[in-house]
Amino acid sequence: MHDFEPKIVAFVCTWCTYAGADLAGTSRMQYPPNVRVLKFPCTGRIDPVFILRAFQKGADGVLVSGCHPGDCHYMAGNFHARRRFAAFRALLDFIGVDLNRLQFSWVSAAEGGKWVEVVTDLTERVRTMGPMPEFKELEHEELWSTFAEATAGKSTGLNITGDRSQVLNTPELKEAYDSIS
Amino acid sequence: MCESKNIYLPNLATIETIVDETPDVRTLRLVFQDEAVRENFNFRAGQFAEYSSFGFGESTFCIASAPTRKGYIECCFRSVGRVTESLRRLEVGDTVGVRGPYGNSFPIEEFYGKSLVFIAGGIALPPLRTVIWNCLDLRDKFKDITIVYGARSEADLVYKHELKEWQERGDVRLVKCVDPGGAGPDFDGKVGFVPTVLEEAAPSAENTIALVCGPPIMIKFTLPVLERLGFSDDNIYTTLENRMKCGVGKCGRCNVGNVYVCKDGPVFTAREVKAMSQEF
Amino acid sequence: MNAKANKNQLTSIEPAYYEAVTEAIRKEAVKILKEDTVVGVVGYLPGRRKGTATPALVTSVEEAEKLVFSPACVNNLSVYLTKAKKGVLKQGKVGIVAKGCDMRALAGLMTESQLQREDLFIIGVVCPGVYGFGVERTGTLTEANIARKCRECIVHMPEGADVAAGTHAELADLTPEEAEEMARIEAMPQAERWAFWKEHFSRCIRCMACRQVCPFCYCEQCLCDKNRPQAVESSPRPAGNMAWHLVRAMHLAGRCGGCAECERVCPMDIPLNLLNRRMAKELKELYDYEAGLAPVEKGPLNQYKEDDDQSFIK
Amino acid sequence: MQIITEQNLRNLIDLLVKEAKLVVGPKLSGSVVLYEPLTAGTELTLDALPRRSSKELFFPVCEDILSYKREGGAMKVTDVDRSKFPETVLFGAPPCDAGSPSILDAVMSWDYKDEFYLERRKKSTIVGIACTKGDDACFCRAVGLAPDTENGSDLFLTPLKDGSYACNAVTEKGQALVAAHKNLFAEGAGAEPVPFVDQAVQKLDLVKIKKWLEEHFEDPLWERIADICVGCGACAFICPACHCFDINDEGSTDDGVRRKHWDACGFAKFTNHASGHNPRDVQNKRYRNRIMHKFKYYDDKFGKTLCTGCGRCIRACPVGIDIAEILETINGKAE
Repeated sequence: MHDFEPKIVAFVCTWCTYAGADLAGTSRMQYPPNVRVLKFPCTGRIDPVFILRAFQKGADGVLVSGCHPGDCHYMAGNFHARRRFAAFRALLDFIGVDLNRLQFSWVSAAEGGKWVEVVTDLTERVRTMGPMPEFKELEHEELWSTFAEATAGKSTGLNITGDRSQVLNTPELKEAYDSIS
Repeated sequence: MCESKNIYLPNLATIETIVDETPDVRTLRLVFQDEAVRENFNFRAGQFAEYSSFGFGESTFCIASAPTRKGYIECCFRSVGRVTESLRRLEVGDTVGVRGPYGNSFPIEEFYGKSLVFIAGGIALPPLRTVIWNCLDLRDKFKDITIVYGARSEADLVYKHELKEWQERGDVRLVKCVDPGGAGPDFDGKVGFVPTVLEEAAPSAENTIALVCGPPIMIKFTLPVLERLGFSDDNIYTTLENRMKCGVGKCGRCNVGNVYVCKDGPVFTAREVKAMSQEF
Repeated sequence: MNAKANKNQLTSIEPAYYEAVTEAIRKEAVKILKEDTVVGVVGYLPGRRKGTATPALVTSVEEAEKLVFSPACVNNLSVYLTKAKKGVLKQGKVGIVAKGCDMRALAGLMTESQLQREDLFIIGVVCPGVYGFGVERTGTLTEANIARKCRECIVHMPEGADVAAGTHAELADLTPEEAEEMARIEAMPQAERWAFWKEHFSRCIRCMACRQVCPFCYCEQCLCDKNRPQAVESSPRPAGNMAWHLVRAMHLAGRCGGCAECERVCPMDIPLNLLNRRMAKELKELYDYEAGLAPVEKGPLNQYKEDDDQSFIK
Repeated sequence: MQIITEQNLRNLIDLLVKEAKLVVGPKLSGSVVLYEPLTAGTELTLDALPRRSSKELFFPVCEDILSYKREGGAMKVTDVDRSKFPETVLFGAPPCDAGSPSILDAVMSWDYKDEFYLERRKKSTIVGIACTKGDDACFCRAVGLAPDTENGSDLFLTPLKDGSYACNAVTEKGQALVAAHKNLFAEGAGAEPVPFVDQAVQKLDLVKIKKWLEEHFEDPLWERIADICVGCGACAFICPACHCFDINDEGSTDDGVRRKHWDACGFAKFTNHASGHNPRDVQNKRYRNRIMHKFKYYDDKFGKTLCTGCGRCIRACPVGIDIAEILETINGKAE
């Protein structure tokens, strides 16, 4: 597990969290370099499909962060986002995704320290959880359809050269097989 | 490896030059990477190809260069969709895929000894430009050549440098025009819509073939004008553009009635077009 | 529960009930067409095959006299008001035959300003339930052939209709199969839940029937058809399938009225309504909101309270 | 007459699996029966028509047609190794499924050859079976097939009342299959065949229908029947004869695959041009194209009707559009 460096994607709002992360940087605070920050005008613009996409394309953890309630540059963007992500979490949970890989936070422009803390926590948590295989497997799924893969001549996991004693389980079959082999 | 030929496999080509025709129309000159393909790639004016931008998909355009100019092909496209936008992001030296040539072509040999009138609107000049250069390269085989070309505005005229060349050649009559309101102060062409300008230019229909390409609305108003000028439906050629994916008559997208544009077309005479189910 | 059971101890709904409803629908449809109250009525006509019905827009009294209602009338007709028959509303007021679950879709569409109440004449049907998929279509509705969604129906009475056809009738003691199935999935370990859905979604062929029959999927440009940038792969493979179904569930959260049309039309039998129900349940718990019970100003994800739960946010 | 017992039929499947052939047949998958690879004869399920047609054996729902990778500065495109496509035996296809490849061969080998389809076709043997089930959506008789049509099958089985099957090796491939496993087949008179079910739809005059279609490109019928169509692709995707597809790149600009996957003419964006112009801009035009393609265009081009009457689209249509009813209507109008 030592070799595993988790990939964390952070979707942040430009007004608070991005400024907070910037403050952490200019204050020379140290935090894990695993995080890739994507800047949005507001958490209200962050569509759940972005999170799906991040997981699909290889993220092991996703962070969504914006202004504290009441501080939104657009008045209510983060209030809407709060409801949307509450619902989205429920959906991911129902589908079978580990919610520990998804973190939401409010980090203001003044909270460089909190940014460091949130990122460090998530990175370390995901590091102990290991890589996230589920969505990546979907992308490269070879066995998604035994039919399509089998007709393409790819390995299917079908036991087509199975144990002879198991296949030849009836006397007629044994006889038939012996006659042709 | 299998011996059977994969009809969906493109040849690779390198972008040799890029020319911006208008703010959103671009010409790519492509040179095949494989020497054998480069030497053996032959096509006829009017045929099209499937150009791919890897990671984005394929798009269908005509081959806009003339078959008489060997060693390269050119495509010209307006950036409107996923593939064209990605093609636009490519730079000189980048690789694109080219499948083709597909479809039928203009029967140029049948035009020998006749006069030609080319009528094009906007981005529809490239499919005729291949024929124009083909004919200009064989200039002595044809009588009069007239080109009527119009676009929404001066900026939207494609192949500006070639228009100039045609204008300056003594053996071609170029009538260029822009829609009302589209002309700049120095514009030296006519102002008006293509059908109107065509009627004014009034090329003789005597022993003449008309080749028309443009948006459906232009075609709709141009055909009656040609009729008035005395062109018969058999002497009017056009090229249809439908959405295509495979280009080889399989995917079921481009059909107009029972006509597969990709196989039976894209070049049709006006008579053939009129006989089709009106669904394009 | 007890009070309900006492009131109605029916074990089957006989054809006579549906005939009575049919009569009432025809009478009303003929009346509003004759009086020119509406330009047409969206209802059901019998299909060629026994025990089937197809949606239809009838514009003449003659046709209106052929309208039917039976357990085969499974479609949620409100889809036609936003999509295929969109033009109809421009010509004037339209009559529509609506079951309780269809009423929820209509209310939702009114909430979203896709429809105006005054443009509609709603012939509500007091619906005891409709057929499930692949069942005996005998004309009589019983526990054996009722659709899964109807087992837990809370909207037998079409609230807010202009007229209601039928009198209260519902089957007694139906087991809530869908709720049980949902509880079973929720109780699974996380990895099993993932495997369950992965298996189901891997069968998806992306025919988009779930989207096309959904009254709420009325977007002119679906996110899933967009390719600049592409959010959901268009090929029917696991990655795109999973993304599509999650996007669909998310876009319907707080809007879906539970007509379960998506699940009914799925040619691959993917239990799509479970996703919708799970989202509905969450929004009920979090924000005490149930979609489509009445037209409201805003759905739960279009509004907020300052003190909404944020225990999951750091 | 060659007879094979039910047990020996299943044994034959076991043997073929053992021979490392890909054996495909109707199999219960979750709650639906689909054509899937069989690992044992016991998995063969013959009491229901599979939800999806067997066309996907030759024309999979989604397949890679090439892969590309940037190596150094150069783009490298790699073809799919079609020699790896396995030898395949399809079991339990009723005439409406077994008949579809012989229809599709025409378009797939017309001028340009789609080797993905043809290679699979070359390597497969179809064991068809006479249909004794059927329901009120079936209309194979209407389009010129019948529950006992052997055309399209390499080996054709007819269920007999004692549970065994009468076999007829229709083609050389079928004969080879029997010859290689002759111990499983017995010579004999056989019991009486299981009777076929009657169909609600009677034989239609396809020539007359085609003629009507030719003359009625514009007709109120299209609006009347097709306006309730909601524009999904269910009918096309489960159809044994529909073969429209889309081609898309998936992956990054440096590394990815190009895939061909099913598409449907009912989708609004199917023919949409990049310019926004759409030749089939409303649903009834798209539905008209579906009917025209099946009963006119395909016949014009290839001399065949693009429909086997399996009835899947009738069963699956979300809004109950009944193609058999439409054909009967046209048949009636075309007097």
